[in-house]
Amino acid sequence: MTTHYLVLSALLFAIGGVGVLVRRNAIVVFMCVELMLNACNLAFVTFARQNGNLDGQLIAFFVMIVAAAEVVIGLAIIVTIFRTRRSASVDDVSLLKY
Amino acid sequence: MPWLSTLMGVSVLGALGVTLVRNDKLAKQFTLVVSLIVLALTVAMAVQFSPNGDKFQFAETHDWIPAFGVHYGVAVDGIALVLILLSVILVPIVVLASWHDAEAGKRSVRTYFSLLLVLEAMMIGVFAATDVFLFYVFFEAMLIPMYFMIGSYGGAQRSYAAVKFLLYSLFGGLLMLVAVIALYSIAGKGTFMFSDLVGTIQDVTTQKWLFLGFFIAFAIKAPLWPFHTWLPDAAAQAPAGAAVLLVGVLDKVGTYGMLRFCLELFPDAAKFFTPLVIVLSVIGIVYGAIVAIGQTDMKRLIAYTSVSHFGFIALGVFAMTTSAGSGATLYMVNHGFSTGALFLIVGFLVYRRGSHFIADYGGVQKVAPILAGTFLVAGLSSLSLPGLSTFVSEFMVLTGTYQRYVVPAVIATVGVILAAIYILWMYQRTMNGPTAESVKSLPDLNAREKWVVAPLVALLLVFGFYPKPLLDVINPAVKDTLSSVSVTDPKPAVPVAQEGQ
Amino acid sequence: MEPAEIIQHSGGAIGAAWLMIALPLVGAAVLLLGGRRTDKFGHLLGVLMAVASFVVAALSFAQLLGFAPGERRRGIELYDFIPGLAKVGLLVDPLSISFCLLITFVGSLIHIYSIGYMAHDPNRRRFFAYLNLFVAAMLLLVLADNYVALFVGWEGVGLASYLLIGFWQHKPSAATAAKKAFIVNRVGDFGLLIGIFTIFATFHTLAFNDVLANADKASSGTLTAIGLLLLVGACGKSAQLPLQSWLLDAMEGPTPVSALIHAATMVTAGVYLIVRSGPIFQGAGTAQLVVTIVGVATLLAGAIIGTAKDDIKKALAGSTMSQIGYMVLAAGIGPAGYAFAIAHLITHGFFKADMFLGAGSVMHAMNDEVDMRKYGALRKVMPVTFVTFLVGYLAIIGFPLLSGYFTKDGIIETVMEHNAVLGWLAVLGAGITGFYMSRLVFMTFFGAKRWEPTAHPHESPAVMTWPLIILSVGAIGLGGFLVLGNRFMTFLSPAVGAPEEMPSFHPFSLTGLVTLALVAIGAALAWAKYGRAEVPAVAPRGSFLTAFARRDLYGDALNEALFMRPGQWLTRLAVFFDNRGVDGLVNGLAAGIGGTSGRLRRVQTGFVRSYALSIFLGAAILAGAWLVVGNL
Amino acid sequence: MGESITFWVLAVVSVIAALGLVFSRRAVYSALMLGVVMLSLAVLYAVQDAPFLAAVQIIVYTGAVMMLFLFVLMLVGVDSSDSLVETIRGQRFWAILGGLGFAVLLALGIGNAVVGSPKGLAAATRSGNVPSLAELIFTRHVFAFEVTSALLITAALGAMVLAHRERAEAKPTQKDLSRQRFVTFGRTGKNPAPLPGPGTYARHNAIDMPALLPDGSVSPLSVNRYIARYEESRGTLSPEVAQVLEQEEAALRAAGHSTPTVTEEVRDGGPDTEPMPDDGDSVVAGRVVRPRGESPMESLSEEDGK
Repeated sequence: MTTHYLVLSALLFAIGGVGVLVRRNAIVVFMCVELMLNACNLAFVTFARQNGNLDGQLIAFFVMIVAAAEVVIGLAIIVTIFRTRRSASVDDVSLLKY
Repeated sequence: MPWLSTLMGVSVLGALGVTLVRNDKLAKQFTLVVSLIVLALTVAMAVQFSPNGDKFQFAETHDWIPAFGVHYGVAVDGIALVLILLSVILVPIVVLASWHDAEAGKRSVRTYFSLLLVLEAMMIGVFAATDVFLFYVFFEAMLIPMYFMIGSYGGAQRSYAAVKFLLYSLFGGLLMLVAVIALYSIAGKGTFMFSDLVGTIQDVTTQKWLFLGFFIAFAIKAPLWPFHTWLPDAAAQAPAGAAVLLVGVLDKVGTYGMLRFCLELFPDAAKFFTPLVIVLSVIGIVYGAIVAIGQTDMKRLIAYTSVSHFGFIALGVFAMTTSAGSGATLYMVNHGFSTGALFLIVGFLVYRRGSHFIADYGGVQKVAPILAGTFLVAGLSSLSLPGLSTFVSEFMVLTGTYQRYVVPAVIATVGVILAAIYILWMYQRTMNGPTAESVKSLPDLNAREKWVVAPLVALLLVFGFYPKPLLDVINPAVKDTLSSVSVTDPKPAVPVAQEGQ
Repeated sequence: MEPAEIIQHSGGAIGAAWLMIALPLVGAAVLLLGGRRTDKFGHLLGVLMAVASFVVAALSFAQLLGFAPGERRRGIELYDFIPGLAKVGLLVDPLSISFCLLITFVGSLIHIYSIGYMAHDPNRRRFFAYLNLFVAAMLLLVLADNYVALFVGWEGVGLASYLLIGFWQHKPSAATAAKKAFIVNRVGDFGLLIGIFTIFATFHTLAFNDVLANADKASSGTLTAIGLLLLVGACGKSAQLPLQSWLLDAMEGPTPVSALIHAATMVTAGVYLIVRSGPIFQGAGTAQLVVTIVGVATLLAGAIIGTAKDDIKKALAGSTMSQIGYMVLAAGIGPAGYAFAIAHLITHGFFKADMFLGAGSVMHAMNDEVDMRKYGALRKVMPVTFVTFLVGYLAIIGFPLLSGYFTKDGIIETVMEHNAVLGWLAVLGAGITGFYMSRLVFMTFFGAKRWEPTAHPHESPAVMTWPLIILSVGAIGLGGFLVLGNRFMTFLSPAVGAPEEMPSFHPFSLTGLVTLALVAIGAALAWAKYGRAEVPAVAPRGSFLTAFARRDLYGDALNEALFMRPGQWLTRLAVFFDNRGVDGLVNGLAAGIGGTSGRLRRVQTGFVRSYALSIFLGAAILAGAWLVVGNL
Repeated sequence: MGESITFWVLAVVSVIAALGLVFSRRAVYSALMLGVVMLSLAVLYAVQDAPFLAAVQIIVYTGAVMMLFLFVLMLVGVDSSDSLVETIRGQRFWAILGGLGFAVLLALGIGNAVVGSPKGLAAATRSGNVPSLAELIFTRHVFAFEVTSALLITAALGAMVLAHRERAEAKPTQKDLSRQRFVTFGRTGKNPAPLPGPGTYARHNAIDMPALLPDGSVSPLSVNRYIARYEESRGTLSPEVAQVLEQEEAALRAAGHSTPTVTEEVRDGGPDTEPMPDDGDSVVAGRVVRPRGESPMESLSEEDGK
């Protein structure tokens, strides 16, 4: 059973990763990142049960906190960018290049 | 009294002080006074040096980074002492000579003189360092003031020259850093102190690799053929004063390093690589001279003559005979004075006429006889005319080399002929012949400029006839170095009973 | 007879021998550093120093004569020059004191003469400074007791020669000639230096005393090498083949310079070196043979060049080459020839200086005209110059009882005993000497006036004629004084050794008579062509041989083709190689790196998604690698 | 058995929702899909003996974070839908390839990593899930926990700083604006009063409806020039309005102005006309009636003041 959870986690993680790569809307990209984080959390929780150790749950808990903080800052940045550029596309913010 | 730290301290404090002075003229005078104080202190120190005493004197050792056994360790032996003397003598002269050099620069005049004093501290430090790591730090840190002096106050192509100089030196320096760290960890002594590291590396293969790490850095610095192409650019673009310190002192760190580190730390590798180094040196001597003949730009010409001269020095270091080693050390000092004089006088010429090119001059002797006369003396010292100090050193190097390596010595002696050609031909084209229209109103040397040239010419003459004071200091140190490499001079075919030699 | 031991000496005039060098050196220093302030008395100070130096030399000579012949080699320690390599000391012995007397005496006279000759030159002070510098360096050369100090003097005279040849440096020809002289001399120095290195490597000392006393212990191969190398040095300094080319150009310098440096003293330094290093050459037969061959070749070459030159100074320069050839030839024979070589050197110093100064006097009178085709019939307007010149002329062609007769014929006789072929060639040289010197005299002082319209010749002032007169007295009597009764050979023997059997003087030997006859024929030919017949004002084209002689036997052309042109190509090639090859490699590397990073830079598109993709793929690859490695 | 059923159902749901998140064109749909995934995962947590996490997942993630997402979406424009055309060459191909590869690799790796049946958390959570977690958090990981609090405060501050917009000058009071309007009136004769609305006699209050003066005629002030132009080109311009505009034009011509009418000027789009307002400004710009000699900025500031 554990393996199933883990495979599900891997699948969700990969889908999230693909989403980050193919979507241009910064907010959607962010959601995909969250999806990846959630996938990781699932793995942690699963491992916690597998190993009979609460540390996995604990780290999932911390991941959530960090994710929340990240979302707050990330979305604030998106809003700021949107305000000046009228766009939330990550491809538009490409001045920092060669 | 911590002499060496005092010397560096005074220079650094002086450099800070200069930046605080708000008036350019005052800044120049202040710099001159500081450099003269350093000179006086150094002379006071040199007087107390006992040539036949301990190898390293005026030693100071303090922990710097105890975790890695890095010390702030400074001390001088005879070789380092004369090179420090050379540095501190040249600095006030350069200050006086650069009175107006920095005015057209990108940065302020104060900065230039401040950099000069910083550089002086670094030069003292690099020769005095007895900790290999400290030596490396000074070795690299010296680049910084010089980089700015070339890059901010140089000629038209200063950026190119400065970057080239920096990249070359950094490349060598990084190789050396690798070797320094490897030396530290392979020796396993937990210290970077030079005296503790001597003789710790016994494995010949390891020695060879570490030797190469050090040697390439020094060969670039010196510069030895074929690592020399940065020098003509840097020297030609640098302001005259900076060029003097660059060629006169900074490059000596390379040859000094070969003598001090390459030979003593890796004696077996040094012996293994001797044929290679000698071949490079001899190529450098002849090649540098031939290329110098073909130059159209005076500063580049002098730079190439230096390539030739550095060949002589490296030859002397690796010939590993007493007279060649002492000669090479003496050569380092004399070359500083000789090339310094040449660069400064060419600087005066360029300042007057605004051109480096030989073709823009002609017949200057008629309008500016003193300038021409000092130029000739400096030139003659570059071609090692007996009676000028460079002859003594060149003679010693060649005599010493000939004892062990006949053919290289003979080829190197060809440099003597070539030197006459490049110097006299340049002199003829610039100073002799009918006076060119553009130089008809060239003023002769003024009082300040005479004060710049006079000490150099005097030193060249005095040490040309009486080099004993320098050699008495140098000889024991060189003998000591060679004994740690465990080589002895070849025996003569016909031993002559000698008194007192 | 072996050379005597050197005795360390102090006190007396000999103890103060260093003053000989120091005095003119101080003179030069004062005049050069004093600048224009010393213009007023510069020439007087110069003369004073030269004369003072002569006085010291004369007193030393007197003191030396006071010692027994075996004790006449006195060494004076001065100081430790290069610790471990050389101490500087002076060696006052019959050989060096002879040179000192010649240098200071002739030098003083030429100093005096120059007061008049250079009277109108704005840089006369500098001229005297250089002359003083020369005297000092030359004295150091001959007084040095080791090879390093000798080399210092050797280069010092080279420097003085460079400065004086190029004295009128606004003239490109003078500047070029000066440079050429220095560089050709440097080629000689190259040999001398390597010779010195070899001496040091062999003996570990450079003092004459130690080296020469132990020379017989070294292998003959080493000695031959040293000898040949020293000969190269001597060839450079003494303008012997194949390093002769600079001497003719050196005539660009003021005439007193030509007289002092390029006739009387400096150019004979090579002879001094060979004689001084006698024990080395005596241990190396091959080297001696080469020395004699070089001597003979040069004496003929110089004579041939002398026959074709219309420039009076160049003709005299050819003659100088030729006469030094005689000296080198004699010096190559060994102890039997040394005395004659040095005696001829001294007498030649007198009569050649006499003639050069005479030529200078003529030029001075003819608005610095040097072309003899524009002279003629000067004997009436310049009687003193004419008479003194005539004396010099007779002396050089070996007119009986004059100096050259004794010294040159002495050389020829000695050579004849040693090697007949060389001897007959030397006789032939004497015949040619008779021709070209007569030609010179006839063209200058006899025949019709061929003066430029602007020329108003007049006798030179007393300050110029008195030195001529004194020199001509030497040219008359010195040879006989030195040679008769082997006086000079005996005097010199403690220094250089002497043959077992002293030569005896035969006034009417076969060789002597043949020589005289040949000289007479030469003179007669010259009279026929240049005395009696009209001399064309423009030089006729002449035969191939004339052209050959006029072009200095194609020596310059040879140097140009063999060294200068290839050298220029080599230089250009080297510069090109340095810019494109060495530097090009470095710059190419830099450009390559720059280009690559320029390409690689394009990867930085600025699209965050591209970066994320690379991170993602990287992570995938890492995961894959971990999996693979973990399963291994 | 119960767990299996739950897992399979939720696994299928969450994967489909995740795919929907990635591939839906509208961001709002994506957000909702994400919510679905999160809720599914919360249940899975609960199934796996992590009730506390399940609760936190729902409260923090689905409750707070998702709401934040939705708020921002509203700010940014909820109805905009993204183009799914890829602009970076190769990006999509490599992304999908990488994703598949990653999934396979992870699945393989983790599948290999896990051996044996789960130990279960019974031993670890003897005093209950939440107290056990609390014990861990406040003993062993207390430092990390405290640092997290600092992180959260920093994040909150950061968000405020980032989202805050600084005013360059003091906000004009009503008094300032009023004074400004009358200054303008004194200088240019521009009506200081608000533009007339559709008026008492209007049949409806659409934007293209001009105000009627008491006599029933059209007030030229209230005619929206842009709309008039549009309607003129469509031929739907009401005759009353056309008449008013003609009268105005004639009056101007009589006053000696040779320049073309406002309508023409707008149509010509000459260099001195104001730029065409973009869609975002249309509400404001539609009201702009631009009398001669008045800059668009002034009219905008007037709009602000209303």
